[in-house]
Amino acid sequence: MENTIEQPLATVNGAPFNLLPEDLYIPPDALEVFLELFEGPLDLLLYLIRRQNLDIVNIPIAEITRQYIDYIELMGLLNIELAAEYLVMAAVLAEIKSRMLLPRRSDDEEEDDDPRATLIRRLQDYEIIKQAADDLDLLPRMEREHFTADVDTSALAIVQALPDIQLKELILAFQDVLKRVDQTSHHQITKEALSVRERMATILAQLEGENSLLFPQLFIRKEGRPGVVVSFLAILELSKERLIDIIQPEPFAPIRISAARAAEAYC
Amino acid sequence: MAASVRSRPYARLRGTRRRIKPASATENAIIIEQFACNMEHQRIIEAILFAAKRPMTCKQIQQVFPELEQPGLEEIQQALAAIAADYQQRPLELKQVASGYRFQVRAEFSRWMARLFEEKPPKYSRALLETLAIIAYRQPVTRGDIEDIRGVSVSSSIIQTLLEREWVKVLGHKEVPGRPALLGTTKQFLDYFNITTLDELPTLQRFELTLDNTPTSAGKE
Amino acid sequence: MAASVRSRPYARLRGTRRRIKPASATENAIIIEQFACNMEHQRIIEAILFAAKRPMTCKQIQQVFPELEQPGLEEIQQALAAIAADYQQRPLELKQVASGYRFQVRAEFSRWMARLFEEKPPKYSRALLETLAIIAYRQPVTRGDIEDIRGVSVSSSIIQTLLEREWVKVLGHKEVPGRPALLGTTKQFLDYFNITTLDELPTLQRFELTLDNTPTSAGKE
Repeated sequence: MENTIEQPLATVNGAPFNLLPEDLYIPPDALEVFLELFEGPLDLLLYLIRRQNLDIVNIPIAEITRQYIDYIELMGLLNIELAAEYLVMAAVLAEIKSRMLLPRRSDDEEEDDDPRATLIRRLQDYEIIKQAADDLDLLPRMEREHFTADVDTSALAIVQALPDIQLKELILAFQDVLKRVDQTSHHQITKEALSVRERMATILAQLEGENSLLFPQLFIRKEGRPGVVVSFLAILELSKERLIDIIQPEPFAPIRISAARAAEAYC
Repeated sequence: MAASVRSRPYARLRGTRRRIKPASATENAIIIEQFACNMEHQRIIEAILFAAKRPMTCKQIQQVFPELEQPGLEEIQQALAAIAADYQQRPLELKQVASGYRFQVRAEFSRWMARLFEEKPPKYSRALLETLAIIAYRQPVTRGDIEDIRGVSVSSSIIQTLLEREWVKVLGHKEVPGRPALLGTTKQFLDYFNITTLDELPTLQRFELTLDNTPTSAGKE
Repeated sequence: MAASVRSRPYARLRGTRRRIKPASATENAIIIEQFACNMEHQRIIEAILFAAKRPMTCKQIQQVFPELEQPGLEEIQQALAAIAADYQQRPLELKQVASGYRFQVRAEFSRWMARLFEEKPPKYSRALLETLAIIAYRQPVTRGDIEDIRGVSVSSSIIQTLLEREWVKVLGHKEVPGRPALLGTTKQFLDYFNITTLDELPTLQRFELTLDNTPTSAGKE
C-alpha cells in the first residue's frame, strides 16, 4: 500500500488531500484496521452518531453526510474493498440532505414525511441487534465456560447401532452440493467418467505399502481393451496430479510406478 | 496417609432424612423397601445421565427402563432433584437445558478446562453473532430480513455454518416469490448457551433514537 | 428449575473432620490452609477427569495446571485416591486403565446402558452425508478439496466418523505442503450399499429419472 497516511496524503479528484477528516479521533495507522471493523454502513453511521453523542433528531444530516462520505473516501484511498452497500448509504444520506433543504409543504400530511424517520428506524433496529449479538457472545456457553461431564462406557461392551444411510440420501446430498456450487461459486464440477476416478483410487491403494510396481501390474488383463484404457487414463491423471511417480531408470528398462514421494524425489 | 476411605453411605443418610411423616412400624418397613427401590432407580438414572452423552428428558430416561420396571415421570423428577443435591458439593452440576438434563463441569472450573484442550474454543465473528441474534430474537426470519436489518448481504457460509452447528433450522418457506426459507433457532442452540427457553436470552436493550427531542439515553425494552 | 444453589463449603467441613491429631492453635491454622488448598486441587482434578473424554495420566493432569500452580505427582495420586473413595457409593467408578485414569459406569449397569444405546440409532448430519458423497464421487480427494466444494470447513469429527465406520480410508498423501491425506471409499462402503463397483453408484441424471414420482424431496430435514 503506497499511501502511508503521513503528511502528503493523496489527491482526491485532483485536489490535494492533506488532512484527515475532522472529528476523526483515530490514529491514522489504526484507521485501516479500524474501518474494516465495521459490519456495514449502518454500523459506521451508528458509530458516527454515537461517538458524538448526537441526538439523532437533531443530527445535522449535512454534517453526518459529510463525515460519512469522508470515511468512504478514505476507504477508497486505503484501497479497502468498498462494498456497494456503503455507496448506497451515501446516496441515501445525500437524498435525505437534499430533501431537508427543500421547503416543506404544509399540505403534506404524511406522517413519515420526515425522511430521517426510516433511517432512524433502521439504525435503531440495527443497534438493538448489535447489542444483542454482544450479549449473546457473553453468555456462558459450551466449549468455553461449560464442559459436559461424560464417563466412559466402552468397558460395558455395548454395541451401539450405527446410523443407516440410504443410497438415495447419498445421491441427494451430492446433488445438493452441486446445486449449491452452481449458485454460489465458480467451481467447475464436471461429471467425469466415474470409472477413471475409481481406478485412480484403486491404483493408489495398490501402491500403498509397495515400493513400486511394474507398469503392467496395474492393468487387469481380463478387463480387455476398455479396462486398459481406463487404467491408462487413471495413471496419466494421477501423474498429472503428482500423486504417483513414473520411473524408467534407463532407456528400455521396465517402467515402474510408485506413489509420489516427498521432496527427496525432486531434489 | 492417603485419603482415608470414607464409606459413609451418603445416599442412605439422605434417605432417612427425607422420611418426614411419622409412621407405624409396618408402614415403616414398606416405606423403606419402597425407598430402597427408588434408590436403585436413582442410581440407574444417574448412570444414564453420565453415559448418555446428550441431554436426556424425563421421558427419554423412562424409556431406558424395561417396560414393566419403568418409574413414573414424577419419580424420575424426584430422583433428578436428589441427584442434583448429591452433586452440590462436587465440581459437576446437573443442569437442565432445552433438550433435557445433562451433567456439566461447573463454570468456575472453565479456566482449567480451557487448558485441557489444545484447540481453543471457537470464536464467532460479529457477522455470525449478529445474524444469529437476528434469527434468535426475530424468528422466523428470511435471509432477506436479516440483510435488511444488518444493511449488508449475508454470506451463505454464515447461514451454512449455523445450519451445520444445528443452531438454526429451516422452519418453512415464506409464501412470496422465490419462497425464501424461514429460519429459526433449535433446541441445540439453547443447549449450547445453557438455557431452556428463548425467554432466558438476555433482554433486548432499546436505545433511544427517537424523533422527539429527548436526549439520547439507553433503557430496557 | 435448573438445579443449583450451592452453599455448604464442603471442603472445609471435611477438612475439620479429618484433623485427628491434637495440635496447637497455630499448627491447626497451617493444617487447615494446606488442606483447603489440596481440596481445591482435588476438585479441579475431578473436573478434569470428567471433562477430558479420554483417560488421563497423573503427568497429564499435572500439565493442565499453570506451571506455578502445579501440584506434585504424589499429591495428584492422593487426590485420585480420595476421589475414587468419594465415588464408592455412586454408579460410577474411577478406574485406572492402560493409558491413565477415567470415570466409567459400573459394570452392573450394563443392562440399562445397553437399552440406552439400543434406541433408534442416531442420524448422520447433512454435513456428513455431503462429505461422504463428495468422497464417493470425486475420490481421491483431500479435506481441502471437500471444503472447496462445500464452501464450509469440514470438521475433523466427520472425517473421523467416516474412517471409523470404515467407509472411507486414506489412499495416500498428496505431495503438496502439509501432505494432506487423500481420501477414498472402501470395499465396506460398496458392500454397505450392495454394489460391487463405484460404477454402480447411480449418476445424477439416471437418479432423477427414477425419482420422477417424488419431486424435490431433497434436503428437507
